[in-house]
Amino acid sequence: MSIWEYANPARFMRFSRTVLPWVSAAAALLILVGLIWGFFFTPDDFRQGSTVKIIYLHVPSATMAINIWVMMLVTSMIWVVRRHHVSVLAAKAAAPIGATMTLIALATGAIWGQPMWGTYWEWDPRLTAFLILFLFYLGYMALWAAIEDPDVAADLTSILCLVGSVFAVISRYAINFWNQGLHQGASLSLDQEENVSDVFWQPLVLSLVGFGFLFLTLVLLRTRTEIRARRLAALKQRERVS
Amino acid sequence: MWALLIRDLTLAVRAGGGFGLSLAFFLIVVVLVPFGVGPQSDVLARIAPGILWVGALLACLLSLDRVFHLDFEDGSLDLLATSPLPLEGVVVIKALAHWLTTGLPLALIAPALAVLLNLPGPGYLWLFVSLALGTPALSMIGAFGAGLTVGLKRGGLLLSLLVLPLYVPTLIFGAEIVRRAVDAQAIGTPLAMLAGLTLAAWACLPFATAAAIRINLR
Amino acid sequence: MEISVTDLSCARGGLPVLSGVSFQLQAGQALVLRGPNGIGKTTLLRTIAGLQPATAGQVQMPEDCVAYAGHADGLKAGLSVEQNLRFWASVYGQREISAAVGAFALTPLLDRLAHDLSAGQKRRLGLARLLVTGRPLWIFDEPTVSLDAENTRLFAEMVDRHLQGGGMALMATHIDMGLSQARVLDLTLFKADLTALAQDSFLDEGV
Amino acid sequence: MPDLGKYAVEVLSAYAVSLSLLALLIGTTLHRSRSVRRALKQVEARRDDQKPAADKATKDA
Repeated sequence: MSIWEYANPARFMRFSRTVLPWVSAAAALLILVGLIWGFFFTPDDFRQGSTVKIIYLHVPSATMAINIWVMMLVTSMIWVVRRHHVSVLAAKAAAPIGATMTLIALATGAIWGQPMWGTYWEWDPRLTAFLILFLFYLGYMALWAAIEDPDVAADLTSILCLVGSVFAVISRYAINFWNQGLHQGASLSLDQEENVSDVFWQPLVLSLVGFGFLFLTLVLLRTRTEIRARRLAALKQRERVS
Repeated sequence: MWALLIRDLTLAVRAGGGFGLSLAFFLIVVVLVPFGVGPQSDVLARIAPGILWVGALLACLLSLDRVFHLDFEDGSLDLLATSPLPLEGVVVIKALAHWLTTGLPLALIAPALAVLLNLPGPGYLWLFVSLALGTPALSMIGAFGAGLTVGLKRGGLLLSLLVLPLYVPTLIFGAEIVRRAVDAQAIGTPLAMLAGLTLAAWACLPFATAAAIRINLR
Repeated sequence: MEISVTDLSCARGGLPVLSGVSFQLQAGQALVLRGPNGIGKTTLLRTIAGLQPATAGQVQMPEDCVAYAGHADGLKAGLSVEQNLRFWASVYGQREISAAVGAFALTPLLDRLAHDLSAGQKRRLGLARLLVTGRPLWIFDEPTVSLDAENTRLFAEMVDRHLQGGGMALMATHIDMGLSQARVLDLTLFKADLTALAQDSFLDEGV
Repeated sequence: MPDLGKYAVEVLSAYAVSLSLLALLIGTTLHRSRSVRRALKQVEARRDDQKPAADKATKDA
């Protein structure tokens, strides 16, 4: 059986109904364990003190913020090439989740930045890049909201997603060029000397995977809603006409 | 093609074409900034490159919704889409007309407005060069946004929301050129990046824009 | 020169309006589409003109064949009548505009701005535009709106001359213009069946 | 409760902000899911009411 069969809305609805309970349970369990472990049972960092606990929110949300955009790019391109409605509706469903993740990453980054760098907001390249990413999410959602015909909206947002991705990458390099920044380097390196030791690492991985499952739960749920909304709109339109 | 360019330029400079509005807007932005930040000439000189670039960028944004929308409303866009001209070519001409009537005049008057902000001596030449090199990218990216929103009744605000994030790299490299010129640093890298950005935008975006317009016409 | 439309289906706003439309048009023939408002005349014309994709079926015609005249005339208010015509002529790679000027007695209006024309005069200019395209297939969407009896006659003459010269015309109109070579196609025969819900995958049961 | 030291405000506010944003996201997702499902049920019920009637009409004819 080919993966494309899930592009059939009815099949997708059946599939997502079976997996949703498992995925959502995994998300809840992993996030709870990861966050509780990280919050209550990890020592303070010798330089950063207790602020290191913010990492269990900051890093997973930032990772998701970028990966969700990539997922939207992929599903949008699948729509452009193969015209599977479920694919582009998944992109539409993912955008608000991505925007929220970006916002969480920004908020936790700013709160963390205050004690570490002495300021809430620093035009640090990574922070700035996330701000730009947030604007991209807003633009993408606004374009969806502004267009009435769902297929036209799907096509135009896909084009925006593709062009936006290219510009997001260019912006990332431009911002790096513009300001070198204060952020830590590879935060997840296994190299013990390069910070983030095992004690912090284990709950962080749990939290990361948990955020991944949370995204999966939400995106499945929201895609189901979008499919129902499409069916609802189609039925209503027919009622009006006939 | 030339006929389309000449028609667009003629319409832009005729009464009601909105030519000059962007220039006036640019002037007002530059005049307002000292009221906001105070009259100290050293402060103004420091921020002048950024203000001039941001002002030019906003002025450029102002006239973007006219690029395709007028032709969409009066049916010309339908007719152009069924004409022998490739729609990609129409996009290029439209963006070129926008640049000639907005970007180029902005680049030309920017050095004059720089006097108001006490831009240090070496900056003037590079302000003009960077704007002349960067505003074509602004026009083309803006035309892409205009193509995306051409079917919408009130697309103006959405257009700004879509286009402004795309302007980030152009703004960064453009303003950096002027800042480095003022500080007598090497400007080769940002200059090359800006030129590359402009070329890439003109090479790739006409296709995306034409695709967006075709979708909007159906 | 022949145009053939086979089993064409088209949709407006995601809703199928027409299905199974088939007809052929030879050089020198005209086809008039009839049907009540909302049946999908404009949608069909735009689909054949290539402005929107068909949901099924095919349109076969030589390349660069269509000149489309929709509800809007595509005139620029800030340009004169002559400038408007010359612009479209050069878009289609033509030089001569005298035939277009002559067909609708536009000579006295040549220097007038399109802004200052009446609705009927604008329409005349918009229709005369087709003469500078040099394209064989003319597609009209309600061409006689805001034309008086005299100008409707001029329009019919213009189309007749075009047909005699081996051209073709496809139009949606409610009035009978007495075109000699015109057939009529009643679109109510092709109204899409909305109860056939399964065509749209979102309307499958069990969603 | 672990001793958060001098950064208690920062850490707690970071958790508060993040968790409330997540709660907001989950809340709106569930809310919209429910309302769309309810609306769809209504429309489908209406359609099912009409359908047997229409079938009957065609049979009679």
